Amino acid sequence: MPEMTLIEAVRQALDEELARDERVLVIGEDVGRRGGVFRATQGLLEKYGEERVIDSPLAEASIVGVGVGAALYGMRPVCEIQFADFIHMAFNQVVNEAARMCYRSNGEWTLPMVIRAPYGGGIGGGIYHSQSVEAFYAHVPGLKVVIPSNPKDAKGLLKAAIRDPNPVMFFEPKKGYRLIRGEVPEGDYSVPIGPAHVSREGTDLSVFAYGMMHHYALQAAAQAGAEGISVEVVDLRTLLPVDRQSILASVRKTGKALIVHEDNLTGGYGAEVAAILAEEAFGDLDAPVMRLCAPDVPGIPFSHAMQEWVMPNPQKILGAIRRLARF
Amino acid sequence: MPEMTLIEAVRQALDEELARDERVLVIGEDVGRRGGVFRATQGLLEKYGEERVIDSPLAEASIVGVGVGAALYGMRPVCEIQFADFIHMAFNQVVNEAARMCYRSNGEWTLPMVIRAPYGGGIGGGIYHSQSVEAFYAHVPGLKVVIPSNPKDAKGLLKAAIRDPNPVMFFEPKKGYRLIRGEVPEGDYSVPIGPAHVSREGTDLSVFAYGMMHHYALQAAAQAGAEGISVEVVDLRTLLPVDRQSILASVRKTGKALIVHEDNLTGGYGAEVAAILAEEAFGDLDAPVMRLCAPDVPGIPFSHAMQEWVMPNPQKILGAIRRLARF
Amino acid sequence: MMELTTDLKREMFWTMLLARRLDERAWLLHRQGKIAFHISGIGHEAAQVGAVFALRRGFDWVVPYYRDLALLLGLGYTPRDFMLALMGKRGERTSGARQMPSHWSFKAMNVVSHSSPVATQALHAAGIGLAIKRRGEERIVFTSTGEGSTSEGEWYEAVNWAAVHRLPVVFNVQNNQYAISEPASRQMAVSGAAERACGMGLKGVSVDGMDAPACHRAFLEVFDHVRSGAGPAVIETCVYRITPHSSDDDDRSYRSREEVEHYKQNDCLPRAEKALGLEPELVEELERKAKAMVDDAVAFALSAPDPDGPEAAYPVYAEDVRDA
Amino acid sequence: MMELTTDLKREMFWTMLLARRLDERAWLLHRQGKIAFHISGIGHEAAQVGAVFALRRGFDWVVPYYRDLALLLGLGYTPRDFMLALMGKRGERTSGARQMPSHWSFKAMNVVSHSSPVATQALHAAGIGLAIKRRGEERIVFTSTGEGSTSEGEWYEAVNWAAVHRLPVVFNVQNNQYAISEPASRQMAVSGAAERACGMGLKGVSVDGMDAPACHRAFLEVFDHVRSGAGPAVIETCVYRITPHSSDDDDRSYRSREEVEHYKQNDCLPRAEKALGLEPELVEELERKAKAMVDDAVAFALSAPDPDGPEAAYPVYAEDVRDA
Ligand SMILES: Cc1ncc(C[n+]2csc(CCOP(=O)(O)OP(=O)(O)O)c2C)c(N)n1
Ligand SMILES: Cc1ncc(C[n+]2csc(CCOP(=O)(O)OP(=O)(O)O)c2C)c(N)n1
Ligand SMILES: [Mg+2]
Ligand SMILES: [Mg+2]
Repeated sequence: MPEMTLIEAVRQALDEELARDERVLVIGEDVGRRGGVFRATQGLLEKYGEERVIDSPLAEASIVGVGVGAALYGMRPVCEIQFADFIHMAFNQVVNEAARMCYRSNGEWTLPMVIRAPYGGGIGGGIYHSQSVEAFYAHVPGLKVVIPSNPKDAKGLLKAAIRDPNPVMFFEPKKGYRLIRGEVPEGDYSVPIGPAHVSREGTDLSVFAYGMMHHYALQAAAQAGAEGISVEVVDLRTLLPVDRQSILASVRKTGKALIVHEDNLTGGYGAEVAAILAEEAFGDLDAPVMRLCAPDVPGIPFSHAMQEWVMPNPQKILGAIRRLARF
Repeated sequence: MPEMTLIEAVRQALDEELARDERVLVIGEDVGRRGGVFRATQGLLEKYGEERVIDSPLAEASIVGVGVGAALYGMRPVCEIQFADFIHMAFNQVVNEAARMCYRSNGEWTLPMVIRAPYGGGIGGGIYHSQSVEAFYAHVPGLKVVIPSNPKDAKGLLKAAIRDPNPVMFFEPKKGYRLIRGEVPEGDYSVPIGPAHVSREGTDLSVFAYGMMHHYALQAAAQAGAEGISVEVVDLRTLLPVDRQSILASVRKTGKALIVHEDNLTGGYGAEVAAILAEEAFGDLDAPVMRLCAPDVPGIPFSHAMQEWVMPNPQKILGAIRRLARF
Repeated sequence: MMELTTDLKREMFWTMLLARRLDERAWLLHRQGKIAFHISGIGHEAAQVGAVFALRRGFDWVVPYYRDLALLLGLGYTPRDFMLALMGKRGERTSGARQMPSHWSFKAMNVVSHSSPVATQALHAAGIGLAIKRRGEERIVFTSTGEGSTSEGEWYEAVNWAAVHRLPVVFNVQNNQYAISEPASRQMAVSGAAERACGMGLKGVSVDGMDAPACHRAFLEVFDHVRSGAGPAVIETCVYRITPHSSDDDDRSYRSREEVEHYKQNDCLPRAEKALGLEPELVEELERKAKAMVDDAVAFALSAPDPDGPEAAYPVYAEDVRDA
Repeated sequence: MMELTTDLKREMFWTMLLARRLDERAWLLHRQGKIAFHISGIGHEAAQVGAVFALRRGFDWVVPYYRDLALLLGLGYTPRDFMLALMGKRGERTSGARQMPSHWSFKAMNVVSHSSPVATQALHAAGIGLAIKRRGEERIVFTSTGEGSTSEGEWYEAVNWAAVHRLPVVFNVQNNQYAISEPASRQMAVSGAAERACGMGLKGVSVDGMDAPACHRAFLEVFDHVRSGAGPAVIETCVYRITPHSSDDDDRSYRSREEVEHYKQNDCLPRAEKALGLEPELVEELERKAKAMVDDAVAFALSAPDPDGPEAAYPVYAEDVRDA
């Protein structure tokens, strides 16, 4: 199997889906000649032309809203928001329009579309190029929310998202774009939207994570293993719909849960995971459900030292694992 | 003490604050001559003039964004969004701008402003006039989020919000506007932002609720009391910052928790309350943490029968209380 | 300029008349406590029939707004459909009674579902236009809003997209002078919505929306322009909202009775009767027919069952879609 | 038209020069790996000094954007301030190193903090204008963005508000022909951002942004108009972004070297030297002074400490504000 980076896997998925299905369009700022500011769409304009790889005006609501319209007509748009921090301008189109179209029309209209955005911190982007936004969307029925943590999943899940008949929010951990490498199967495949993935088996406690934090969680788990703590790591991958079964199954086995995300704590996605455990794993829990998240501050600062203070990392995760294991 | 409705209490608070502080402005659609579509601002234009009670163009982002600007200049704007369902268009201004201004300028600029919106279902408003939106904002550090459940709190909390040096999201349960009546102290007073309120003491289990659902929870608790179940009801009132102490104190006493909101379950505010309990009340809990919320559907239908099926109500709350009490 | 055929004149008038009588009945039902909500198109009918009968119906796409009853009737939406929607009954065709009345959707006629937040649908129209252009088809997209809604950033973004990408979209602004209580002067510092167009580089047209044949001519011309690939257009139809904003509104606080009376004198329905040259006997016959259809629709909808509560559980995702 | 005094000519040129040398040094520091990010104002300096020296500095309000280095220097922002920001060091004055460089804030001079999402600050300018008008003061608000940002709905909503409420706001569009890689033709179907104004009913002006005295004249005129209560204005300064979008960008994929060279021939800095009649000896002296100040600022910032990590904990709310 060829090895590649996460961003290469994203690009391959787009390329192959554009080739496979002429209804697929790419819409976004600088996605054409520039090939995207992270190069996710590099080369696609040359291959598929201006009518399928579309440089949009600088207006996020329009990127999503025009995507909605194109999907109504039978296209399969993949809308790119340049940074997740700017998706807030499209919030109405995502939440009021895309998410509610199927329900409000009693199924007369459905929206096969994907909204991609790089998210997350650790790249010196400061308050407005580092945000995590998944919690806002994982609260909205009608959307699916997907976050890959490795190249294989990135490619397979993005293909599944493009083929899905519903609006799918696809958030890519930008710090991992070039940092995370991995093997990617040859040929066409997809990774189903829905199931979480146990990426490391263990018996003492379960760590639930996604995106870059999943990458870190595996590192922390390996180190904990060396210290004699057997950590199970679950890559949530699909945040909505929630894979309750996988979450519960893991805690049934280990009795302890640590949830990690780089989004701030209060009202973050981890709250839902913890709430599910508090309701449905009451008898299985041997310890409090722990969350390790960014503190409740309005952003990740530009200063390197302050950025590191805010972001979870393998060391902090290891510390939490040790505390939870001791409980 | 005079008795009045919730909407009258809101209007009184606005009136008195406009009279007290000439920096207070009201900005929104139809807030002037029309006095607001729910009449929250009735009579204010006549009393305070067009320069302080401002009919805005039909553009929600601008209502908040212009409010931000006015607050930067030292005004104390109270922005009205006609229905919470339309605040999504202002999401960027609230989340990227208002919430982050103090932090991003290291305190050089602060924003004393209030964003009011009627929210919630049960009034036949269908998918787009019934939404609950508090979970989106209770996730955003830098904001305060307040939801009153009765006239006294509505007036006192709104006054506190207008005097607060931070952006405060103030969501009003519109179904309760005329339905909920209560005594309101005479003279100037405010109710502090922050503390939850134990509105009924009990020993068997705790119900956490806010807004209209708090009103229903009290009804259900009374009924449960008649059946011999002693229910403590906690009116959360301020959703952000979270009043962890009051939540934990109640559960330390009762050992059981039921969280009720009309917003849909997954990723709703109840998840955060449950997560806090799962982490910090592990030793106190005698039963799973229960959530009674709207199901995960993209809206409350117009059809009365379907609306009732979606909304929690006193009967459904009572059912949940009975189940939890039996655990 | 094409002469209107007698058939077309009759159909245009009939559609206006039917819309008017249905709309009036809705107000009556509301007063009787039989429905909870109505939002009216009275005063907008001439403009709407002008548009709909200039479209290639079932071929072109339509992204409407809540006052478009006459427009929808022109596309085959029926009085029974309307009454089911007003009462939120089972079988309601646009949303299965999930949406409020007058939130249209009619896939067979390429009418797209819209929401309540205003102006959001303008972007969908641009997206449909993009897809049509990509397919190289001859279709156009018609989308409508009120003049107040042109203050929304999303409306601007949509029109700007269409202008930059030369999309086959017609943005109709039904300028009825009010957005709930706010006069148009609170929405724009130009004299009308057509002027908005000049800042975005597309054709802008304004027409007396009380004059059905004039509207029809204007729409034909604009549609031709857009269909020919010459780029999108904004067309403002100057109408007047004769009723309160909706059944929840009371318009006495913000406009005088004299003003309303003044515009009633210019009512588009009698004007159309004259301008289209309808014979009094024919009008009487059509009135009888309209009344019968409205009566039938009301009776039909009153006797229709409510949806079951648990129908509210779906369809959240495309996988859950069932037949209503 | 007012003649420029010798002092003012000198100060305008000095500000341009200092901005240019600081900006060039930032690129050098980036190549040396000493800073992580820079976004450049090279090519925009003439337009910015034209604006800032036409303002009543410290009285009028300023809502800037990230390319406004020369404008900020004209308001008293210092080279040391800039270098601290580039390096994210303790004492960084706009955000305590929380924001990326070139995200200005300078309360003493009425310069408002802005974020990275483009065009959002235009609404704040409208709100400030509203407050000024309510107070009945003579101040005006200056706000700037690029031409790409005029595609955002929020920009439109802001300009529309200002037009409807006749607010004392000047919307400066620094049209440098690109939004990252996208040419202006992908943003608008009109020939320039000043034309946007006509659809919203306010004054629209376009000026050669490479010509410092012309910009100064144009801004004086526009500021007078706005200050007099005649309503807001859009003023487009036609410039060219000589550098890549930012230090993260590579502009070779989307524009030719010839095009860039062509515009370098028209560089506003040598043009200003000539147009403002600066003596060569004076220019040399200013160059020496600029170099010394830039060197000093770099040395100062390099030796400044990083903030402590835990400073990131505050100030989330006004209650948490501490002195930096
Ligand atoms: C985004 C949004 N904000 C506010 C409302 C509430 N509202 C419904 S209709 C309306 C006025 C619309 O005015 P206009 O666009 O002129 O259309 P008209 O109703 O006059 O036909 C308002 C403010 C809404 N539906 N959507
Ligand atoms: C809302 C938003 N979308 C996207 C971006 C990413 N971005 C930063 S600058 C820029 C281009 C801005 O172009 P223009 O307005 O012409 O200003 P210029 O940079 O050319 O001065 C883009 C797309 C952003 N900062 N904010
Ligand atoms: Mg109107
Ligand atoms: Mg530009």
